[in-house]
This record gives sequence, structure tokens and C-alpha cells, in this order.
Amino acid sequence: MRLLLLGAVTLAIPPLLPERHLATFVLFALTATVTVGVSLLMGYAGQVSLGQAAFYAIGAYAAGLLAVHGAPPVLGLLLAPVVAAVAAVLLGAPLLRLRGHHLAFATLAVQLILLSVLASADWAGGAIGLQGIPRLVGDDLGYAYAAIVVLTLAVLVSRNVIASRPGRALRAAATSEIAAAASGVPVGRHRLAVFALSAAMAGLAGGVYAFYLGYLSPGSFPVLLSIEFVVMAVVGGLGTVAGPVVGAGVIIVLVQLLNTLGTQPGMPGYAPSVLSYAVYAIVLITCVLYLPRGLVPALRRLRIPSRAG
Amino acid sequence: MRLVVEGASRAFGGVWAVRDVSLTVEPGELRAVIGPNGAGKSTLFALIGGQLAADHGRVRFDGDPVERLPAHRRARRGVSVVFQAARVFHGMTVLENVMVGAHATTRSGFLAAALRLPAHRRDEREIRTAAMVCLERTGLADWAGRAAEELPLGRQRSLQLARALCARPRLLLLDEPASGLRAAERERLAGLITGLRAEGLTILLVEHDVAFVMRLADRVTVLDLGRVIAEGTPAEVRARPEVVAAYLGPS
Amino acid sequence: MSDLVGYLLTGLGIGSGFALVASGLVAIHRVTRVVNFAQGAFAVLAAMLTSTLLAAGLPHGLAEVGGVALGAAAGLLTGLIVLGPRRDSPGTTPGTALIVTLGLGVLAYAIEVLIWGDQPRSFPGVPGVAEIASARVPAHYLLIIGVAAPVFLLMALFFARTDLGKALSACASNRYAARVVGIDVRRMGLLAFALGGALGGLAGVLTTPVQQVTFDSDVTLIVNGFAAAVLGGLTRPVVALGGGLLLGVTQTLAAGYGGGAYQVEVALVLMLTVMIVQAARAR
Amino acid sequence: MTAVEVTGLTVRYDGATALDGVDLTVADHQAVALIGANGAGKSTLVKALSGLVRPASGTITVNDRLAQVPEGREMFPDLTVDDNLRLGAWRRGRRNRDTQRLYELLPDLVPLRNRKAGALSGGQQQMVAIGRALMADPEILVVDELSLGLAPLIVGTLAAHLRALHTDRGLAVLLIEQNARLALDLCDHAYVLEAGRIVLHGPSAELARDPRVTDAYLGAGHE
Repeated sequence: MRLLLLGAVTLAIPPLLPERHLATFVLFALTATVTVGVSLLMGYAGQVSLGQAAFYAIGAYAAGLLAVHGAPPVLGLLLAPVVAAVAAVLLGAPLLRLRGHHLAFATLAVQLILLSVLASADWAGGAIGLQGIPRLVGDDLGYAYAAIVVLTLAVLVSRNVIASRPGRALRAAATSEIAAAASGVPVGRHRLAVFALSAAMAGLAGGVYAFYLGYLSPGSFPVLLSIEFVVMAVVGGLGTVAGPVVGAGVIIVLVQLLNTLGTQPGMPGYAPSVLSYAVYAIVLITCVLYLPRGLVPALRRLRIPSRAG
Repeated sequence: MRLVVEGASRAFGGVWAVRDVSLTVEPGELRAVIGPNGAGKSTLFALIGGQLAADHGRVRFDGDPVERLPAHRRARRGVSVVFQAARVFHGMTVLENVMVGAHATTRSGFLAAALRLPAHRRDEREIRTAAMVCLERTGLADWAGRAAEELPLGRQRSLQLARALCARPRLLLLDEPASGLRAAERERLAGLITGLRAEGLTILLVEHDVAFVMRLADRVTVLDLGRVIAEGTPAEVRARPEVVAAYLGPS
Repeated sequence: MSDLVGYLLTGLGIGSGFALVASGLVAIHRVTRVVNFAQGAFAVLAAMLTSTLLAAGLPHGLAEVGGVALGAAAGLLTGLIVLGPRRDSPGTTPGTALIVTLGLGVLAYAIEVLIWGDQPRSFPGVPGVAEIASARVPAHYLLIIGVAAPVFLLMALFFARTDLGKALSACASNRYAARVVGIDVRRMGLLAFALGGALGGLAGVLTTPVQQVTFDSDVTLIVNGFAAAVLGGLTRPVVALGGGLLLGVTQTLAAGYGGGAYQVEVALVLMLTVMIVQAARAR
Repeated sequence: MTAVEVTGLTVRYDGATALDGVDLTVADHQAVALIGANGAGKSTLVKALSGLVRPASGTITVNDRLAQVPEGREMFPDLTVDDNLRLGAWRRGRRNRDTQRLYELLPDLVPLRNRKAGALSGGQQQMVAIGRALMADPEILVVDELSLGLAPLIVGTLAAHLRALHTDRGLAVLLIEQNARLALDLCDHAYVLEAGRIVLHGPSAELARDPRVTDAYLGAGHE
């Protein structure tokens, strides 16, 4: 019931938004989709990826390249998550032997390598970028709905997986790999599967992104973008379904507000970037130090006593 | 299940923790492994459960060599483990902890779960029922919805046992299950173990507390400094001078 | 032949920079178990301040010392945030610390862009070109090697010979035992952070004349530093030095003979390979 | 004057009670044993004494000059024996870090002084751990599991050293030990800890005859 209500509200939002905010909304829904995957990875599989933007890029380029070469856009969109997931399996098989900061740096390295390869690959448009990607739907409102569908899909899949046999196995392995394995959980294979699943979510969002922008370049997927996904996941609260969506929403709104402030007349030219870096950093650090479990669990804890009283 | 260990050895940093240990546990037997701290009990336990790989030697479940199998594959072969440290899964309820135990006996994977396919729903129902039965049996049913890490230590140990039972094991490995328990909890545990043994489950019990195992075990293996120094019925073992020496220490 | 000598010397110069960043990472990780993602930012901050001080008319030497001091201060501040402000602060877990230092790295972006803007900066180093074995190498590379070598020697002596150095090593070796004998592990951690900051800062001021610095140069620096440090399991400074030099030389050779295209990939693939091999062997 | 005075000590970890209202006293120059099985709370008590865990309630008074021989020896494995010993005197400042007197006291360590502590045998490490604690010039030594994982012969040597330190130099000792026979032989007074509570205490000679002790802790040897 609550889900239906939430869905109805979400569907009602896009037509009410003015044009420039509609763009922010699309960006939010796509970012939140990737963040759902990051949260699944960090919160339930205990793995930090600092290269999630790489899978976002892989999905985007897969969709973009197919469309540029004449494939129907819908086919590109369907294949984007598949290509990203396959890439994740191939990369993850060796990389997921690593743990903690080693894995974090390895995923960061993967992204840097991908960016460098893309920048020198003529078939992908090189550093200049891939241009002339056809549209998927007519207008921004259409993209807003496409992004909502993608986000909903990610949230539902994530929710279903968490509460199921493989999800429990993953959560168990995050506390004690030894005890999980002793219960028959093939920990490595499950981690690879969730890595691929999170990559598929990023890839799907990337596919929509490619059609929405109509143009892709390595510069659209900086390392900072990967870090932003992590920030949103951590701020919203790892290990919750709503956390990544709330985290992405809060940060994007904050950055947007400060961006408006920073572009006021009289503000120096560097103000928007300074402000957005500062937001990411300060929100992340205060959250980790003072709300270590993130916004959503903190809000929930506030609500429970008030309900009782 | 018939468990056979043949010449198992394992060294850490050049020091043998377990050296050339052999033992056979017959189906339905309750075997205790005792020895002073540092005797190699926990290492032997891990070599059987698959948490550690042996440097030499074999481990057989019903005749099949399993020493090269990782722990999760041994679990699928019917061995369940209760660790000495209460390794309960945090951020999950007591019920969910036990449901993880059924992992080895069920199949549905990520795709089935993500799409909520009928096979997956059926699996979930079965797992939940099996887990509740195990909770009843270990006296934890009233705690099913609580966060596992909030349980007192004694209950966390019971929870581990419930999880192990949920895998419907044919061989149960217990590593010092009585340590840190109060007298009443210890009695309850002894009763539960006796009941499982009566159902024909093969049990290997590693224990430091000699009094606790002497009244439970069919046979006792005594380890000291990584080697088997005695084996036999509790009464036989109790009378052996090597055993007395190992437990007394220098005088 | 002369090409090769040139590449080698240039590579050693660049590699010394990596090695300094790496040894800062190692110093911090050894003592606190924290992998400090803000390590690259220390270098950038130090380089930026040095460029300002030089532009304000401070002589070479003094300006660089100012930069290194800022690096050390930034290191100390990072340590205070990561380890907690009070003596009995619980501090953060290594996993959380990675996220916190990540955030501090982004915070450094805001500060750098605010003060120095987002354009690349540089300042002159040692002018001229040195000729060694018929190879012509910009003289500044020799300065980098010439400064880094004694710094590493001093560090080795500090850790091996002084009680303070041994107390730091003791924290790295066994934190629990260090507390048992009464070593204030947190204070040692702060010292390590300050030392790491100074080493990062030194890397920044030494390499900026040959490799201009932008606010987001820290990613390259930290990744190369981590790649160098990971060879020694993040705990062995000497191996980190070797790793840094190897990385520098490999990159220069790849750039020299490979046309400059695959410089980044070489370092990264090397790092990934080392980590995966290490993980496989630890099994 | 007492070396250690613990009253009503309760310690909890994540809600689980590890120690529950423990009272324990070690007088100056006294040797006291604390025996109990794995997981009874012995290590928690040691940590509380050295301030490494915070009690939920109760008071702890300890002599300033308390040094600890931790469970499992806890060497600095990649430092030399000599460096391990010097660090034992860390609190006492630079001038008191000379190891010469200690080598006179424990001459067995002299040939090991330049070896890496991690490369030593368990017994040698235990000797270094005792030496490291003595470097702090303590008035009370807390020894956590002296015999753990060591062969009986080596335990005998270590016990002889410990006894000599106690009787010849008046060092107070709190020995936490699973090997009840060893502990009761070495100390004048003993406490028995079970599931976080002191269930018995008294002179060692009395406890050694108490059936509750012989059954549970002297194992197969009580006939």
C-alpha cells in the first residue's frame, strides 16, 4: 500500500517540474539507480567500489555505440546492463580476490584504465567523444519516466534479493565469511554475482543516460563521479533499500541549491565547483563521524519513539 | 556419516599444530577430542570442517576424500560446524541467521530471487519452516525476530547450533560448545547433544572441559602438542598415565 | 644507449616522487592500519603553497619548506579527524577511515580551487640540462633523486635506531602489545600522519617543476603511490621505495619507447597484477 | 597496602556480560592465582586491570607499577629481543631503558638478544614477555596464561623463574591460568572464575583439595 502511494507520488512529480528541474530529476533518478547498486555492494557484500562509474560508462557506451551503428535504441538499452554485467564478471573474477582498500584501489584503477582506453579509442570517438546518438523518446518528460522505470526496477530487484536466500547468504558473509562458508555459502561466487548485479544497474542507468545526452565522452565519467556514488550510498545509509535513493536525492538537491547560489551575479566563477566539492566532502565526513549508519536509519530511529509516545 | 582422518598434519610458521593425526568416527558415534590448550584441537577441527587445508593427510566423509574441498562444498556433503567463538551474523534477525543454515540444502539463486519466481517462493517457505523447527528445538523460538547480536552469549551459542542443525547435517562438529556457559545452560546443552546422538547423528565434540565430555562421549581421543596420545572409552582414557601427565602439567 | 640512460634517470626522478608518496602511505598504514586516500592531496597542497610563496618573493628552499610544513599540518589534521580528537577517542575503523580520507581529499579540492583556482600550476626548479654518459637529462630530475635519497636514508635510520622510531614500529608490529607496554598508540598514529603529510608534501614540491600540478592531480599521485606501496604489502618502506622507482622507470620506458600512449595503463596493470598475485599467495 | 583491589567489577561487551560483580584482592608481595576455563572471563579481567576495557560498574585500584605478561606472549615479532625488552621500559623514559641488568637476571636471554622475537620458540617468547614486563620495574606482575601451548618442561623452567622473582624479590604476582595444578602450586591464594563470576576463593592448599576444583579443573588427574 505504501509502495503504491509512493509510486503514484513519484509518477506525478515530473509533469509538475519546470524544464530545468526536469533535467535534474532525470539525473537524480539515474544517479540513484547506480547508487542502489553501490549500496547493495557496500552494504550487503561489504565491498567498496571506487570505480562504479566505469560500469555506468560501459553501459552508456554499449547503448550509444549500438545505436550509432543503426541498432534500434531499445535493443541498445536492453543490452547495456548485460554488457556491463559481463564486464563485471570478467573483471571481478580476478579482482574480487581482493578485500577492503585493495579492492577499492583496484576498482579505481579499472576505471582509470577504461577512461584512458576510451580516450585513445577511435571507434568510441576518442577523447572528443561519441556523437550523434539517436533519441530514445521524444522529450525530457519521456526520459523522466524512463528513468523512473529504471530506478523502480533497481529498487525492486535490490529489495527482493536482500530478503532472499542469496541475499541472506551475502549479508552473512559480510559478518563472517568463515561461518557463511561453513553453512554452505560459496562466498566468492555470490560476491561475483552481486558485483555483476550492481554493474548491471549502473549499465542500465548508463544506457538511458547515453540516449538522454545524445553524446558521450570519457570526460562524462570522471573518478569523482564514482566517489559521488559512494558518498550518496554512505550518506543515505548502507544496508537499507531506501538509503541510496534518499542519499542521491539529498545530495543532488543540495548541490543544485548551492549551484544556484554559486551562479548568482557577483559570485566568482569558481564558486559552483568549490561549493559542490565542499558539499560532498562535508556531508560525507559529518555523516560518517556522526551518523555512521546514514540518514535513513537515523530518521527511522527518530520516528519510532515518537510513534510510541 | 563415517568420518576418517588419516595422517593429517598442519604447521604454522614451521611449528606443527597437528602432526600425523588419524582417527575414525563411526556413523552415529559421539566422539570427544580433548587436550590441554594448544594441543591442536581447534586446528584438527578446522581441518575436518575445511576452514584450514591440511599440509599432509586425508579427510574422508563416508569414504570420499574431501581434504581438497573448500568449506562450503564440505557443508553440502553434510558436515555442519559450531564454532568456539559465537560467529553469529550481525544485522540479521535470529530467524534469518538460522535460515542461512539451510543454504546447503536449497538451490534458488539471484535471478529467481530478483524476479520472485515460484520456485524461489517455495524454497523460502520451506527454509522458514525448517528454521522455526530448529529454533524451537534449541529454545530460541521466542527470540526469532530479535537482532542476533543482541542475544546473550549463551543464546548466541545456541543460535549457532540451531543454524548448524538447519542444514540437516549428517556430521556435526562442535568446538568447545560448553565454554563460557553457566551450569544450567551447560545441562541443557548436554541434554540436546544426547538427544541428537540418539537420533543417529554422528558428532565430533572438541572440548577443554574434561568433566563435560566424559559423561557424554562414546569414545574419547586425547591430543597433546599436536599428536594423539590416547584413544578409548572415557574410563580407559582416564586411566592412562600420558593423559594424567598432559593434564597435570609440571608438578 | 644514451636514450636509455636518459629514460632511466628521468624514471628514477619520477619514481622518487612516487616513492615519497608511497612511503607516506606506508608510514601511516603501518602505525594506524589506515589507508590514507588524502595522501595525494598533501602533495598538491604543498605544491600550491610553494608556488604562491615563490611568487611572493620567498627564495627557493624556504618556499619549499613552507610547502612541506603545510603537508605535515594537513597530515596531522587528517590524523586528528580519522583517529578522533581526544586521547580516549575510539577513532574510526580502517574501512570507515578510507571513506573519511576520501572525503578529506574532496574537501581539499574545495580549498584548493577556492585559493588557487582550477588551472594547472607550476614553478621553476633547477634550470638547465645535465649530461651524464652522453644522455641529456633536465637537471631537476637529479635534484629530486638527490633529495629523496638522503630522506629515505634518514627515515631508515630513524626507524631502526631511535627509540621513537622503534615505538612507531612497535605500533605497526603489534598494537595490542604496544598498549600493554604503555605506548600511546594514538599519539604515535598522529605522528605517523604528520610524517606522512610531510613526505607527501615533499613529493609535491619536488615533482611540480617537471610535472605541473592541478587540484585533481592527487588521483594520479595516490594511485601511483598506492601501486608502489602495495608491492611491500603497505608495510615495508624499503620495498615501497623499490616499487616507486620501478614504477617510475617502467612508465618512462613505456612512454619513451611506446610513444607515450600506455603510460597510465602500465602502472595500473602492474599494480593490479601485484595485488592479485599477493592475494592468491596469501590463500 | 594492596597491589590490586577489585570490587564489584562488571564488564559487558555488546550487551553480553563478561564479568559479573567480581571481587579480588592481591596484597603486596603476595602471589595469587585466578583459574577458570576458556571464556570464563579471565582475559577480560586482565584487560580491565590494564585499562584496556572500560567496566560497566565496580572499582579497580591497582599499583601504578603493574606490568603485564599478556596472553599469547604478544611479541613485537619483527623487532629484536633487545628492542622488545627496551620497549618494555617505555614508560620509564630513555635513561631507564638499559637492558644489562635484566640480562643478569634472566641470563637465558643473552644469546637471543639480537634475534627477531617472532622467530623464537613459544617458551623463549614467554621468557622475553616476562623480561619485557620486568623492564618496567614493576611491583606487581600480571601473568596471563603462563603455560598456554608450551611443553611441560618449559613451563617448569618458567614457573621456577616466576617463583624466584616472587620469593627472592618480593614481587607480587597475579597468575591467570588454565592449568590449575600449576597455578595452585605456584601461588599462595587462588580464585576460581566461572561464567564471569568468582565461585570460590581461598588458600591454594584448600582449593587443591576441594572436589569442585578437582572435578572441573584438575581433570583426569584427580583419582
